[in-house]
Amino acid sequence: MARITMREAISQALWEEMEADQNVFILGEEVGVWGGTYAVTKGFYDHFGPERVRDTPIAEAVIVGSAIGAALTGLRPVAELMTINFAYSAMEHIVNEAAKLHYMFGGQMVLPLVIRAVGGGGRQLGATHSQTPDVIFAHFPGLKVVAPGTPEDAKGLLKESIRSNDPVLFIEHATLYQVRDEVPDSNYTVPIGKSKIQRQGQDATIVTYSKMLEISLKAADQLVEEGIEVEIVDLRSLRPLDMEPVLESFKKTNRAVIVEEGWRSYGIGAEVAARIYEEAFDYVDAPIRRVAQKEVPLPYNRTLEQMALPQVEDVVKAVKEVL
Amino acid sequence: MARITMREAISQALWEEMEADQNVFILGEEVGVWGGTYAVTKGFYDHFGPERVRDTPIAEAVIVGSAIGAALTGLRPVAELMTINFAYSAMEHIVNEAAKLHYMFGGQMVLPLVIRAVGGGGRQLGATHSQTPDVIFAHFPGLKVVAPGTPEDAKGLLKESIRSNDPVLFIEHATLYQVRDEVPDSNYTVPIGKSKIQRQGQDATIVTYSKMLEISLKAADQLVEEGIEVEIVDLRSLRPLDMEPVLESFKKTNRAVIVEEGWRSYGIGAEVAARIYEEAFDYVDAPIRRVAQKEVPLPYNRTLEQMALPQVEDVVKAVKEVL
Amino acid sequence: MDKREHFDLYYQMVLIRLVEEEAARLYQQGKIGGFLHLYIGQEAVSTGLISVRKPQDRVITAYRDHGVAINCGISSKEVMAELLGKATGASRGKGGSMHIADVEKNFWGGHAIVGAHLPIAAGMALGDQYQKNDNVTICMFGDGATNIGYFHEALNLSKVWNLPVLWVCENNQYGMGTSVDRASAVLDIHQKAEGYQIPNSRVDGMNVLTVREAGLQALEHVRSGKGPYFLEIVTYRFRGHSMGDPERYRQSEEVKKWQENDPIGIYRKYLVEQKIGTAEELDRLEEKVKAEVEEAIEFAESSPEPAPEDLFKHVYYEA
Amino acid sequence: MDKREHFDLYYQMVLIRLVEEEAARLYQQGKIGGFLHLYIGQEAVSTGLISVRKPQDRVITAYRDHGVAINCGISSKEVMAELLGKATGASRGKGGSMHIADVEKNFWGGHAIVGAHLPIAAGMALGDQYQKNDNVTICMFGDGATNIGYFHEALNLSKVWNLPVLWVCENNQYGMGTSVDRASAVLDIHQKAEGYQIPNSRVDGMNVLTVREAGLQALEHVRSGKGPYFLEIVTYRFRGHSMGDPERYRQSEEVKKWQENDPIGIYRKYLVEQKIGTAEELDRLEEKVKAEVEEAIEFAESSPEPAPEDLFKHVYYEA
Ligand SMILES: Cc1ncc(C[n+]2csc(CCOP(=O)(O)OP(=O)(O)O)c2C)c(N)n1
Ligand SMILES: Cc1ncc(C[n+]2csc(CCOP(=O)(O)OP(=O)(O)O)c2C)c(N)n1
Ligand SMILES: [Mg+2]
Ligand SMILES: [Mg+2]
Repeated sequence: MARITMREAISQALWEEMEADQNVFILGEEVGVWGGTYAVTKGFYDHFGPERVRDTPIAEAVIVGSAIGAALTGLRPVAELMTINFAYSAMEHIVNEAAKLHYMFGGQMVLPLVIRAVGGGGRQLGATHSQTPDVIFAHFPGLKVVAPGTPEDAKGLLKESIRSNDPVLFIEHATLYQVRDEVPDSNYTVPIGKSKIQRQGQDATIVTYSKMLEISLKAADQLVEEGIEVEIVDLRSLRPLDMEPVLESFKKTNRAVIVEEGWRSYGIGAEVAARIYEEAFDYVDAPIRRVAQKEVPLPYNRTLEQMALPQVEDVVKAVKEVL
Repeated sequence: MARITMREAISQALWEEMEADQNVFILGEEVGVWGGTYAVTKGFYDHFGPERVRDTPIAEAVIVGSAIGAALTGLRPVAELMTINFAYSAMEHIVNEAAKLHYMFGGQMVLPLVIRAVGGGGRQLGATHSQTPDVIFAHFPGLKVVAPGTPEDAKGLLKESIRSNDPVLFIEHATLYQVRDEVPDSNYTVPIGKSKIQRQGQDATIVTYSKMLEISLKAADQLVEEGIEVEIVDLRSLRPLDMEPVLESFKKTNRAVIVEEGWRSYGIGAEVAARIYEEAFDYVDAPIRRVAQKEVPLPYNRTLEQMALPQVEDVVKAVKEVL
Repeated sequence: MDKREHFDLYYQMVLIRLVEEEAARLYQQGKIGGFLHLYIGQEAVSTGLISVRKPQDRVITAYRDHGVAINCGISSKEVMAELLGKATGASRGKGGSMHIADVEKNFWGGHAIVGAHLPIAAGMALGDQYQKNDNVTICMFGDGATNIGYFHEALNLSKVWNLPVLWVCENNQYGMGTSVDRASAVLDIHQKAEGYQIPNSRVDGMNVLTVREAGLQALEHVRSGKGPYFLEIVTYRFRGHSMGDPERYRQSEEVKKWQENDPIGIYRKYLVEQKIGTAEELDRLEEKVKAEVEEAIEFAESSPEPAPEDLFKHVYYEA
Repeated sequence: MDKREHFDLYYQMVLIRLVEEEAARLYQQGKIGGFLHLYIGQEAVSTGLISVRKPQDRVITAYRDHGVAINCGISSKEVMAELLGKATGASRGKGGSMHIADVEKNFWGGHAIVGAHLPIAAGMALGDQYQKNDNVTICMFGDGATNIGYFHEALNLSKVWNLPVLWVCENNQYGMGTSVDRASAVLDIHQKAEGYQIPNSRVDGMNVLTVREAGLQALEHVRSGKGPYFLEIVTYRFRGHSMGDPERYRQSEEVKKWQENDPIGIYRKYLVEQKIGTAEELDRLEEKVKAEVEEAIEFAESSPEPAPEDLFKHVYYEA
């Protein structure tokens, strides 16, 4: 077990898969000479060379589109979108091409493709650069959407994504890159579409993922001081969505709070809540609560931005409301 | 009261607003010489001329982007996207520009803008051309999303949308254009963000909108024969979402089925269900059911396509399940 | 070119024509659903072009794909069956007219979003370049597709990375009802390639041999490692954009004028005049094609529908 | 140009320089958050260009917008206050460095998505054309922005509709760490305009008077109804792309070489040599600017934060 950062974990996953498989290559803005704007691919250009670490023009549609084409020829491209906010500029190719080609042509076309994109707010980047629109991508069948919250999951899930024969949108969070935690030394992978209990408890269930896992764990620590033990389920994948661990936990606690960073309306929490009610109706002891972003474009001003984002206190408060 | 089709209702709304306000103009693919691929703007080009009925190149980003720019100069553009499937090609300008400019610049920029887009499946157009992705647009604060299900609402809501000073995504349904119904003769409008009871009943509440209103009304007629009277609430607007009539009806029936055409996961029904549980928890007598599209890209084959789309029988079955 | 080759080209053009005339009929009968975009009038373009591609060269086009599919070697049976949405169709009945493909034949579809397949084509060319073979990707698209952003991003990248891709614009002079001059800043579409310093040329698309010759040279250029090439092929769509097009945007005189330039007629005249074949031989060939098309319809109509469980197949990859 | 005008240009360039040097300092102190893209080295571009626009001409640019904002007449106070996220900022503290605007001054921002503001600029030009006035929309963007689809769609439409828009590419030779030759099919960016048959030219962006002259002619062309014009202005960014740029992609020699070409230094030399002003006068001017910038910081720091309830204001229009 080594203690490494999320950034190192993702970097290692890419490095190891590129070492293991010549067909794996990276393309995106500033992934090469610059070393990745978040330094995730630092050193890759010198080691793997310009053929396998490809700096692209600023043209998201052709970054994803050409990755799709390369995947169709049997390669395993990892396309990096500098941030998920720029995924709108590649929307057609993510949700209408990558997500549909395999199905639409009767299974003839296979797309072993990964699209990495970093998202999240909290860095005063303003409305266009601070989004967590994960849910809109998770809405599309044919696409797999993964969003890890720990270094261990990030490394294992990215390796699994690269080896998968389906298009995977791999969502990272800019304020998690520094997070440090233990990661197995073995050449492990983590299956896509499996939620995970990240903390044991019996009083209430918190369902969350990505950055909000960190917030939820902090909330859990505060709640302990008041004798409240929450169980935390990390979705890790948004599509396929694995409700099993969520339902199991809920049947034990009978209370749930869903914590997501994105906007509340039509968000991740709505689906998870609806599913719990559908599949564990008789176990519901209190209305399920959702903690999410206020419904405004994120402002630049730090105080306002923090007001809009879910805080530890919001989670603590919501948990107490369901008890 | 005249009986007109949905197509005529939308066409009349555009015509009347263009007659009333010189600043209103239309731009889009084939809106002019062709008369609109769904014949909605037939006759407009000859009457209003090429300045106000503008055929554009096939370039969705600049169709919406230039509409935004024109709106900033004080005009009231109505941009037509030939179908909502092409909205992905204008995604950046719809959700990142139109939805955010007013907020991001502190209220300085005003965007009286309407984006018309027709969606829906059921016509064997295949996976890329048959979508109902309404929910992904409704997720964005700053945007208004309207999707009428009757000629009366279509006409009144489109006029309201054109007069509104906010960007409005106005979603039509290709298989509703032929629907004929009564429309007031007066120069009326229908407020955005107000749901409406389209059918009275006391046994269960169906929450739906657009094409699925038609399906739900048919289901209601079948259910009557079994002595079941459902109340049908038509959302009409997805953002802002008006839950009042839904909650009122639900507090009376204590049972609900949500019917939408789009994919089930992370769909409209999830949010509506979550809200009902949050705001009327003590009134819930049975798990709320969702009727939605199977989670597959829509296939071309007619039988398979119909299997994937919500049918009257599915609604009937769901209603019986909640009783 | 020997007689056999000439006859093969003629055969393909006639086959495309008859398959589509029958498809139009079946559409009227409601046996074909969705959108149906006929290639009638443009047969010389893909027939001439595809006739000079090597089997390992990839082909990708837009939704007006029946002709290209047939030229790539997909049988009239599989095309017909796909149009009828049958399990025996090229795309197993899931794609329909706009989404025909057969990757075994190196035909990569059939794409219905205007211009969106150009970035994908650039990526396939990248894949071949990465794998250091000398395959060429042939990407066909319409004049209207040259105004969308995808076109720009794909052409720019192809030049920056020197990708082995042949860009082929089928300029049939309209994007639906919008003539080139009302949608494009330049009338000679190939002028756009100048913005990327991609070598380019413009040829007549009604003469299959002219297209074939141009295709040969263009493919040679790309295969030799010189990077992308842009070919504008001027043609005309005899029928509406798709079924049920009011055609308010053009005069019937204009259509008639072009129909006198029927690519099949031109070629037939040439073959007879050059004594490559007699009228009788060609008539016999046409009879054979008629029979083949009847068989194809027979096959398609008697083929099974996809199984209900197919609805959930192919959403994700299954080993 | 008389002395007053010359001094005004010099004043603006020095003001931009000092405002940004101070901004960099405040960023290091954590008083400015988010991204901060400095214009240092490029001051002559917008100063020369904007100096010849009429008040009714609209200006829109990308996120590297402090200089343009100041040239458009936004006070150093409002710029500083916006950088500090204060309620007195140009965008009320909601936009930050990348989203500064003042529509009263006809400066339409400050846009952070590369290339996305070009279609919006085309639309503003359409609005003016529709309203039959002779306003021009000046749209500025970087070299890197010319590779994205939005650029293509906007330029094409501007030509097809003959829109009164001046396209200005600030070619500072890098898009973040990617040099033009690694991202663009053509090295002379203005060559791209040929793909749309939009008249174009390329000028030196380190000499404010050269830019001013080119801007004058270009604006005249557009205002006279001849349609869009494309101006490539060659310049260089002295600082990193934004704060914290490792700058692995260029040699410090290259940067030094260009810094010897400092647009402010060049202009100062010219003013003195031409005896338009003495070194002492210019020094005094610079002192005045220093004082102004100190005041601006003073103002920004003592300004109030936006009120909590502002969080929910401006999501939708309120009469
Ligand atoms: C992005 C997008 N916008 C609009 C459409 C609707 N549409 C389908 S075909 C077509 C015209 C295309 O014209 P062209 O590229 O010249 O091809 P042609 O039909 O002439 O072969 C349009 C506008 C689409 N399929 N995709
Ligand atoms: C669509 C999009 N992709 C990527 C980015 C990230 N990004 C911000 S600035 C920039 C470089 C732009 O270069 P250029 O257009 O030359 O402008 P410059 O920074 O040189 O002034 C990039 C890639 C973005 N903001 N938008
Ligand atoms: Mg065409
Ligand atoms: Mg640059």
